[in-house]
Amino acid sequence: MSDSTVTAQETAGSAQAHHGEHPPYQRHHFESVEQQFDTTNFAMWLFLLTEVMFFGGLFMAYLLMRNWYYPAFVEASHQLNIGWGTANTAVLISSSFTMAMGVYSAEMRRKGALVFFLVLTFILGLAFLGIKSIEYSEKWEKFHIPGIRYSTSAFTNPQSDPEVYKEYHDKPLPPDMASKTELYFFLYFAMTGMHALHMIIGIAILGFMIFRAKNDAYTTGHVTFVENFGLYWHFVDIIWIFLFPLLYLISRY
Amino acid sequence: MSAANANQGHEQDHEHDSEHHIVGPMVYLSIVLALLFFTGITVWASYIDLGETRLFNTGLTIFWNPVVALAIACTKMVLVVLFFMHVKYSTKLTKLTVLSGLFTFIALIGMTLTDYVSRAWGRW
Amino acid sequence: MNQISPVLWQFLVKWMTNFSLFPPEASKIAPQMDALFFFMVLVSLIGLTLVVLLLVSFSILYHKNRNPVATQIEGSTLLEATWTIIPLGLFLIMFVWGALLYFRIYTPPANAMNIYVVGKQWMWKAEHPGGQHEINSLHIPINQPVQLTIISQDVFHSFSIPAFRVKREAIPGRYTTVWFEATATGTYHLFCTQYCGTNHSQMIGDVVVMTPEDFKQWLATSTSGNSLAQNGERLFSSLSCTACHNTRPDARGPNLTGVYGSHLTLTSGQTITVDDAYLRSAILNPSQHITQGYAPIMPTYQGQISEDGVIALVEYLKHLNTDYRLQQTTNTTELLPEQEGATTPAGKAAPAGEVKQ
Amino acid sequence: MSAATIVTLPDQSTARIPKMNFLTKENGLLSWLLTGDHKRIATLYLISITFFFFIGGALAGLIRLELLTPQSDLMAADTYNKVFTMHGVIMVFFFLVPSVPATIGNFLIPMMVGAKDLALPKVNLLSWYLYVVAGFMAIYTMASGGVDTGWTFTTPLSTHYLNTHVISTGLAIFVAGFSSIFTGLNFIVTIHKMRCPGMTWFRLPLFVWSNYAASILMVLGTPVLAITLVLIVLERTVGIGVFDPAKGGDPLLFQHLFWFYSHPAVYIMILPGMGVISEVVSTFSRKRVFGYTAVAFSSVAIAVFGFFVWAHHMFIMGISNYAVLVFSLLTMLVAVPSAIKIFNWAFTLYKGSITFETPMLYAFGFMGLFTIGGLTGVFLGASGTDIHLTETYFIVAHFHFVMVGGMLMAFLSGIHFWWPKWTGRMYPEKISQLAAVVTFIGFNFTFFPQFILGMLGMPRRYAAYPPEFQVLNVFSTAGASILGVGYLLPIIYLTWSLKYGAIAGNNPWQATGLEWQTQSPPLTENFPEIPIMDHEAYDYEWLEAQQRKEVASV
Repeated sequence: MSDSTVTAQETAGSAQAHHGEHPPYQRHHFESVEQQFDTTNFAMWLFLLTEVMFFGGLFMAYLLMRNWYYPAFVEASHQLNIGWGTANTAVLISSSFTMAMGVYSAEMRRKGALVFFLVLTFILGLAFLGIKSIEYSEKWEKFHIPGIRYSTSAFTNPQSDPEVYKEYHDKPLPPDMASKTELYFFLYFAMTGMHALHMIIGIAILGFMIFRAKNDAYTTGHVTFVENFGLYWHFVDIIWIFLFPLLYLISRY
Repeated sequence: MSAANANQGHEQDHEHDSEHHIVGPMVYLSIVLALLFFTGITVWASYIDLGETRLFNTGLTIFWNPVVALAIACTKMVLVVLFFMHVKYSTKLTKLTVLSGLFTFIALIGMTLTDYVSRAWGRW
Repeated sequence: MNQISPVLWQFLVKWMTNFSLFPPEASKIAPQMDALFFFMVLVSLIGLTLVVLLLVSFSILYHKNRNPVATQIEGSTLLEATWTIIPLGLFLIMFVWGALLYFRIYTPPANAMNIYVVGKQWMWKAEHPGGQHEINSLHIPINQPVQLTIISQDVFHSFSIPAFRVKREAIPGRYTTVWFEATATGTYHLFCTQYCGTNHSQMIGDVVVMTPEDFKQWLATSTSGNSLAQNGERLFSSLSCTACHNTRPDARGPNLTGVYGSHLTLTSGQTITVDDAYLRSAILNPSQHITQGYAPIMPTYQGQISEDGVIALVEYLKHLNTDYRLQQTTNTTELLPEQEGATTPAGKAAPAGEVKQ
Repeated sequence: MSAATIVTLPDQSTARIPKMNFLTKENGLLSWLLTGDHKRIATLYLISITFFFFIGGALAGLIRLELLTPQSDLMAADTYNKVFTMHGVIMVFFFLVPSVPATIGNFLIPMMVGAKDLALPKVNLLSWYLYVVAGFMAIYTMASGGVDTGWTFTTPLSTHYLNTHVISTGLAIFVAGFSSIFTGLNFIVTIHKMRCPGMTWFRLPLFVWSNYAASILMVLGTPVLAITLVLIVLERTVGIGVFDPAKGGDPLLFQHLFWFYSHPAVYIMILPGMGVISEVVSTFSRKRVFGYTAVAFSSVAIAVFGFFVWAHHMFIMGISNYAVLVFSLLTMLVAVPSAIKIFNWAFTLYKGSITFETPMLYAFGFMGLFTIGGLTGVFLGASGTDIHLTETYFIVAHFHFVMVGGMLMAFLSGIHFWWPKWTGRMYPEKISQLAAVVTFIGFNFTFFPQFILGMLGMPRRYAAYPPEFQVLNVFSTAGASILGVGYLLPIIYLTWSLKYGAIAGNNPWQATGLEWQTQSPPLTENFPEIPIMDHEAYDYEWLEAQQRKEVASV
């Protein structure tokens, strides 16, 4: 696609032109590959807009609850492991990088490189989910699964959780405030869970793409799919870029 | 006549077809390094107490740690959007799309806050 | 006739007897609200007739028979500007007028007598300061501003008196207020207008507007012995609030004498004025309302006191203007000079004297 | 009506429906269920939407019957609650939101912009399947005992105080939401990227403009509803809530998030209807729409302002009074573009050459009723009067004037207008005109008394009401039965016309839109070859020139 240089003139011109030798991947109702690429790309962007608004509601809820029950949210967030969080951020950012490289190699029509980078992205994505599951299981052990397996003891009596306590020296929360920590964890699971869901979907699609990339699906000039999936993947990355500070960092002080 | 119209019909959408810009690996590399760097910064910053500023007679208090953290997050987002997602090299339309997304998001948050923030002002 | 069609029969009878087209105006605000309403009706009618007139006259003038060939017109910026500006102007007038009305309806005067209303599935419970309870009815004196402090015990309800043109949502977990001044004696509808579950349409009652004498009499007859404040007082000691909230120098909680209406500085540093809403949430979520200089040791009473109980406590604290009762309840003999210099503003004391006859 | 008409049909003795068209292209059920053709998908949508419309209508009938008498005697209170809830849910999410866009819009937008198909045919099909799935879930809900939250799902009622099928309903709406997201997305992309050569933005028919505006609302608003419903479901299942005051959540947050979608939703419903009206009024007065740009931009203005007014549904719900001021003001602003449209349509008639075929009658009905609906909206937008009028039958009457009187009139107008293009056959004119008139009369009988009831203070969603409201309710119910007839007639004669209607030919209305310049029913590819737009929209001189040319060439 890189080498093709179709201008407005030709696109318009090709309207009258008979429907001749189209590349196999061009759908019948498009006038040109360019148009098809533009269109699907734009569609992807619009889809990402809906995703933004989808997470928007959650961010709104978090913003509100955090301001109402500040102490609870602070101490609850101390239960998160900044180490894991940072690691995950790094993993996800690098996966974004490998994905971008994947797009590049597709545009360069380098099949080997494409497959390599896709596989790398795939692995990094799995790594992210792995770390996340470690964190989740930690929450399970600590009785921090809202609604299902929850106790506020870690907040009414911080000493009961020594390794967190020696780091933060939290004061015990009065019971009514401690009960609000459940809201924090609800939002934590809602947001990260929703994000993880997007990751899982992404990884599934990645697997499919790797399979197809092996059969030269994307290295014959038709990068649209790779490019658009890239957009999706980067978007998921961006969501995490905000979740990380909001959930892990900002309440350290 | 038709030819002339044909142009004006499509030019606003197809302006960039002529050169579908390809971003090189070096750009990606530098961006990812910048992102990792910023991640480091934001974690580091979170370990420092940046204090807070109280706005008088409203219940509002600005804590600086969140402000800094979010500022960094926004910078990272901008980097990803501009380079990884090629917006820097895309059509006006794409840029507009991104902005409209932000706009609506801000509308949602901002307009909802007009209620919650101002509740503290009156007796209602 | 009756055999032919009961519905039709019923219909005719109703037509003859009670068929209303306009609700009674029984409050001070009602005429004001209706004034705006009729202004809007007028504007709407003018607008509508204008549109219809245009449509009809054009359809006649330029019917195909009369005008076989259309003349193409691009449009007219002038005309379009006109029908942009004029409606905008009218709408803005309505906005300002409406906003003024809104604030009048939701801003009670200082001398309003306060009645608490609790909404629960599916009944309205009114609590008079004198301790009179009533279910699905509300007795009020005429020509006397009445403020309702409304709260819901479960879901959203909405307290609506069409004859007074007032309505306020009863929200779970938060007080809302509305006020009115009845201007005509009689019995009026009381509706719950926010859908609240199965028997939503049964959540109705009567608002009875009485002359001051009748009202006094009604209060006297239907009193339950002791006033709301007294109930609150009993609750206050039975929940052993006095263990901390007393006048001893080593008291672990702030002395609540005359706390209502005073300005407190909280540990969070913000200054607030103590009102019903504050007292309520201070009882149920104490830790968010710790007065400066005190430890956050107060337990929450969330789920332990019914909304009625909270109301009684609030009412009690409202009228706690002297230490006397408090010392009685804490049964300390030695009277200490008052430290916390929280004095009650006169304005707030007024209703107390008024309702406690 | 008078004899004057613009309908010009081919000589019936020789005229034939073109052998090759999108209906005859392929046969067999699969060729429909796996089709990518926007016209076939539109047809599928039309069928399913009509189905749900009649379910919703039947429920409405039950409601009116119940309200015939003051006591709740026809059905128990909880049954009544389920009935009006399902009526609301089905009418809003399964009829009004997809009505014009997914059927008429789906059918026309590609043709109007001169494209072979929507940009993403598969996604288009997907959105229909999502709609069907959601529909089944809704029907399952009804079959298995229904839900009685009211279509607004007010928390904490819907989350903690009801044990009906809230979850399945919520998920149904969630899925339906994505169906409309994909439709909207598809439209936006198509309108941006698939326009034929020469089709500049200001040559687009206004129908496209208004659907474009509605699509923006679909894409940006619906996801917020989606996440809100997810939170509701989580609150019911996992049982902790950001919306539950007992746990420290805020029920008003739900209201904010819900209305952030559901207010723009009413513009999603009405805007495409306005588009239809623009087309119809222009065609039947043989005249370019008065102030094309104004009408076009007013659609976009409505879409943009539409996002900033939602809290006017919460004036008495204890939101901050400063917020009330802001939102009330913005509400007044959003009322203006609608006024602009009405007057522009009225002046489109000026110096026109007007005839009164059925679509035009419906369009007139729309303009009248929508004016009332819009103006009464101002009553509710002004905070002071809102206090008394909200949550009463006044608001019910208001949105039925906009939705039924406005949207449904527009929908029927559009269906009749494009029926010849869709099926290649004309509907029977006289009886359809009768239907239009019956609908109009029945509608006013049904809903006008409800304004008075509202002013009297009769609350909405009441199974039983004080006796003095009965007379007006009887009026309303009587009107509803007339209205029912008005809606049944089209079904009958339109079905009839499928076989016996007169052959329509390409352009029975002498309309200028690109869709009329191709055969009807159109080819699967819409046009034998991609057209080139070389004239303005609604350019009737151009049309006449064309026809003269054809006559000369013959």
